[in-house]
Amino acid sequence: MSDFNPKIVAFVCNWCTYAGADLTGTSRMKYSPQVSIIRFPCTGRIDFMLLLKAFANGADGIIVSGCHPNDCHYSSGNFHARRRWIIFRALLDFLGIDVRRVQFSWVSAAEGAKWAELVNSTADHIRQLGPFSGYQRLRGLGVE
Amino acid sequence: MRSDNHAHPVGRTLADRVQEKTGVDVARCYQCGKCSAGCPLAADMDFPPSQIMHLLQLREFPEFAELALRSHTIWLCLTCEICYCRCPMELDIPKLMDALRHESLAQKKVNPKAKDILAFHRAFLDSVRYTGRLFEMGQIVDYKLRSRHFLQDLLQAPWMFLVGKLHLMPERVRGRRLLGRIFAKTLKGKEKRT
Amino acid sequence: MARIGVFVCLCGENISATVDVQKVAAAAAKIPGVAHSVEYKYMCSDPGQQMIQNAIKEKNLTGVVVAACSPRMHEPTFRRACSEAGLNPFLCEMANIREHCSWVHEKSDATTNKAIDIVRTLVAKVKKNKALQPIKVPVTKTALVIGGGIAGIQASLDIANCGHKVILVEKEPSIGGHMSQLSETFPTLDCSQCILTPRMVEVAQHANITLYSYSELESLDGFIGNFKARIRKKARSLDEKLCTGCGLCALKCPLKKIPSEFDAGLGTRPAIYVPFPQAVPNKPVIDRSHCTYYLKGKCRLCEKVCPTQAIRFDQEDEIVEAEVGAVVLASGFDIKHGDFFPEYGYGKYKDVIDGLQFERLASASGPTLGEMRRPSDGKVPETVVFVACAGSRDPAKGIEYCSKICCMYTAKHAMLYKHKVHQGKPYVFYMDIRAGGKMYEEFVRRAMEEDGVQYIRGRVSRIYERGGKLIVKGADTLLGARPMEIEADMVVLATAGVANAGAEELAQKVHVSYDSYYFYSEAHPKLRPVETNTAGIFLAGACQAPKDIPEAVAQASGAASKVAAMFSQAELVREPLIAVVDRQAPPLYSTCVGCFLCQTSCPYQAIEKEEIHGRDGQLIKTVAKVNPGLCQGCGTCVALCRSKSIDIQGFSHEQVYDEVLALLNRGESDV
Amino acid sequence: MKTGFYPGCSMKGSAREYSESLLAVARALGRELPEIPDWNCCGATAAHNLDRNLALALPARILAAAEKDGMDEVLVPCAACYSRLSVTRHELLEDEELRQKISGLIEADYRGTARVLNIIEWLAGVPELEKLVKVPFARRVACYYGCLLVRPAGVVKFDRPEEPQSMDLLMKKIGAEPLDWAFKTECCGAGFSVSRTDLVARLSGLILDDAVSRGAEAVIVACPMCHLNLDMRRPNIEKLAKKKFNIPVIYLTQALGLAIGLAPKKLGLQRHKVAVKFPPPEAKPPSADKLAAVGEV
Repeated sequence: MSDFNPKIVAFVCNWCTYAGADLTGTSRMKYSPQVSIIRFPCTGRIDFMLLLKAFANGADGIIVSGCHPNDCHYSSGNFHARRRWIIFRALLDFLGIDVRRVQFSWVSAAEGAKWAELVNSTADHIRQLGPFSGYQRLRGLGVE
Repeated sequence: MRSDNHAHPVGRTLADRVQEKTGVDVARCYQCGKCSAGCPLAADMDFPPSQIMHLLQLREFPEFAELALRSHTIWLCLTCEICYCRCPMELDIPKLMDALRHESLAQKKVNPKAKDILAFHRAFLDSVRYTGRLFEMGQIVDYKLRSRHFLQDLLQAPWMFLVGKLHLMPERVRGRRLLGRIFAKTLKGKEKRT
Repeated sequence: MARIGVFVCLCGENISATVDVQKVAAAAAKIPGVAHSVEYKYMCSDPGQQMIQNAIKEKNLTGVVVAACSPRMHEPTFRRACSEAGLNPFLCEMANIREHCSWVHEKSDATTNKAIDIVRTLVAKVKKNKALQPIKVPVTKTALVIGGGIAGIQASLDIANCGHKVILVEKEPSIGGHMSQLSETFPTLDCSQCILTPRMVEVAQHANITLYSYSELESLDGFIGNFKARIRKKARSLDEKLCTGCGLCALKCPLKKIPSEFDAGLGTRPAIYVPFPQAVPNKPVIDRSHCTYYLKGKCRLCEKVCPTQAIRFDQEDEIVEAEVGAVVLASGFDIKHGDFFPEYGYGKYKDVIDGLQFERLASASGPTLGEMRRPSDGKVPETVVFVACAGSRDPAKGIEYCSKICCMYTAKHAMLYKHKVHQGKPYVFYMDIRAGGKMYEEFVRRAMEEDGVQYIRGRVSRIYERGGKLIVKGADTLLGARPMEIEADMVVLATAGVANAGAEELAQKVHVSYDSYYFYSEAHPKLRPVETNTAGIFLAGACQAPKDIPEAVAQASGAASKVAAMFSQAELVREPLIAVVDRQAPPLYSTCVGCFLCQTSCPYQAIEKEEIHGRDGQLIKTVAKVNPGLCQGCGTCVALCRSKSIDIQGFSHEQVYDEVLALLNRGESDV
Repeated sequence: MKTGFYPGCSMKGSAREYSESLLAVARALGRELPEIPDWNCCGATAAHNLDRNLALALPARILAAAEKDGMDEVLVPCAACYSRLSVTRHELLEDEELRQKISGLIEADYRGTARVLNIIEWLAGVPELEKLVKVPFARRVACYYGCLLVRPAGVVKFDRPEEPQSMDLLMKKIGAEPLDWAFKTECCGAGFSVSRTDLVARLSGLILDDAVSRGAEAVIVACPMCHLNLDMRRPNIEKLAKKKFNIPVIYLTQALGLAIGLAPKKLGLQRHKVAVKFPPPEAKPPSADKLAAVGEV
């Protein structure tokens, strides 16, 4: 395989996945360094246009992760995110972006190992898909 | 390619080799002994299953792994699967035993006490190799030649013949040539006729 | 023009072992807007904080990024330091280069580059941070304690003794929990009831404690200091004020053979019953799933015999509403039941029992009045096998963890048995003996040395019945894993400690996180063991993980002191990370178009309608307005707003957009 | 749905009566059981003891032949063969690389489309079996599953590995009274029948002892290897145990055949080492409530 190092942005909620990723660290589990985290209060806060913004700026893959269904710190934010994601997939598809570049997942504050696994599998996956080359085109569409 | 460069170096110890073949990680065993407690033949083994696991766990001591390869246990294992069924860590010990047998055979370290068991297996496969199916009459004769237990079960054969259970002629499979090729590509080299 | 200070922490070697911190500091210095960039061994130490404070003053910084550990760890520390130096605390951000970088990657350029990326991202964010003022909220100085076992009892008493009101909710008819079922307790062998009952009575009589037994939490809304609880008081079918607890009803109830929950199924009880003689409150309940009247419409015998006419067949569940400032979860644990051990015949053979059943057999108030008699035929068992780790440390049975209490209670069981049946032969199958605790190891030694309990190191493979005996097939792994068989009269399985059946539902009602076994998660495994991640909700006892009594009590007191500390303040300070609706000068007033989609999405009903009137009093437009007291800052409305008129402080559009841009566009600081 | 039949070597020889009784029952039920064309030996214990690829290739060739013949499922009455075929299908479906490798060895593309059925699964698929019963098999029976019908659970995915019930349910349907006994799934010594007869005699003796001591009138088996050990090795067992066990060991297809009124001779009962003799049965049909209870299951 090539030595392509994908750029992956993780949009995570503060209460579950951010804390879960902290636990990965506290447990000293290793994972791929190609992923960087941006913290949100809740996945419900995530404006999915941000994902397009990330793609337009050269992200090769994106992880969106929050609390498991029913475990949202704010009751229902993760359900809003899930609903939004279902609709957003269609838009991605329409824009010609492979939906497999976005990994939507739930990682709880107790699932440090799952976070490492999620990052590694996403990194492997994006490596297989190769670099995302459509971002100039996205910029042409006005996403900046 | 996995993204982490943290994999253990593979292929050094017997435990590593066996894990590669079977996926069984002996480090998971915490020596509870439930396998040995349930094994129907543990009392007859030189190392009950939990001890075989421990011999492999001591990776830095190849002399212990050697004991496992030369053990009577690996040939006594009946593959009854009760250990795997009850293992709290879900370790597939029967599969591991298979891998140890293969390695023991390849390294010519078969325990002398396992002579008869091995002779039976070889006689069995000989029959399958030449006819495609088990020819019980032929196998028994072959086994007696290999094990030199000429008198054993001498009275069973006539009875079996009488009740119609023993055929004097083998059934032969049409695809024998293919079977010959399969045997040639698998057992061949490991199994020269003794 | 922004003047940002970047402070890179080595965290001893925790960060510097895998991240080239000099390089990070140097790269940060090149980021536009960064006026100051240094690295230091321990940023959180006094000199480290001093360093930041000096830089704020000397370099006139407008923002601070501390590249160190997780903000969940030290954000309050550094924000306080900034605040003391005169910088608004919300202009300080943390770049997490430890948990999310140095600890999870190998030493390499890629790791250092990632650390730089993280710093650049947070610098971009902090440039758009605004000075914010904390929100002050009042505190309702009443605590809600859920669960009336020993942990809940202790927490309630401690909080009540500080002078605060407590509402204690217990789902069973009596408080007392599992501890009330125990015969004796390790490592002292004192009688469980004897030490527990006085506490139970104290709860009942305490002026500051309101006890709702046979009740469950229906819902919890609100936030720290200001929760609203709805409690369902299940119908006891009884007027508690009239009932004197004389017990005549239970005596006369024609049904006698219902398995008693309190006796772990070994004893029986009537349909109207008090679970045990020392129950608090000492008032019966009618079990409607068994009562003949509820099933067939006839009987009402209890009603006829009741001297105070207290029976109320038509009573309905009642919902009580309460305002509370803090919640202590003490909902306890259970032991694993059911058909999960077919190889041991658990649930099939009457004489294969679990630990709680053994407690009832050994208890003076139990079904055998403390005489050691086996359930099948009442015979005194002459050989008893105790099996430790029955289901614990057993991923195949779904439980990976050690249940922690079994080693000790198994030793106790074997001793109690030996004390009652002197000629008896107790065997314990164990794998490891985990007796860490004051006088614990000594206790186990006593079982072996003084009471002659035979310890065999190995796990039992199979138990089956033959001719009235239980054949236990084990192996002694210290003797060449030699198989052995014991003909036992009774077997006691130390089945795994598990979360209560309702644990998940309760967690979802109060919004606390839990692990894959439904044990509640503490905010930090070491430093915040009694808090949850939800402010104002605390943990006590075995709902967090299996615990023995001293630990549960200690944690309960810990939780109580957290509550008391909270209640000692007149008002609470909350972070102002809440949503705000955009306001503009006339004639626009606001970009909000008044669609109120936000209102439907808000889980806290925090969004109100505000009418904007002209000078003449004429309605110009109706726009959304966020109630800062109710908003919790989830930001769901922000993502939903079509005109981008709502934004959330601390995670604003500008902030997160700039973060994404900075993360993905390595500038001159790139290495 | 085409169901193929893999007899395996024993059923052509030492376990001939298993085959006879199965085919007689199948005929009576109106079910066709075409043999897999030109089937070979599954390799039994010997192959997996000596070589992994051989142990996978032999069953794979059988299953590939069944697939080629358009069979959707394959009935494998011998529990030992059932295990080998199930393990092979499981491993090759789990591991694509291995599947390709073994396909290369057998010079055919094995896809894994044909499901492997054991005798109990096949019989459980017969609707209203209890209605076909003419002479209820009113005996106290010990259903002996042995090792390989139920283990490893993750591979065979059938019944449960401890205290299985499926054969007991079948026996109830034909009017028998299955006993709760302790040796349902203990090993009989399996393939050591010839090479370590001493061990077989001991292990099989324990099984018979438990069945007899609980008052069983017959041991019901579904595996030629178990039958061989419990029946033909009876002299060795009795010599070691120093006592007589007169209990007959019969295949479940034989019990079923008797219940639906087939002649003992057609079921091969005369071929057993231990005579299949019972005290005269009470000639009454199963009571209505018994049937109702069975119907629920």
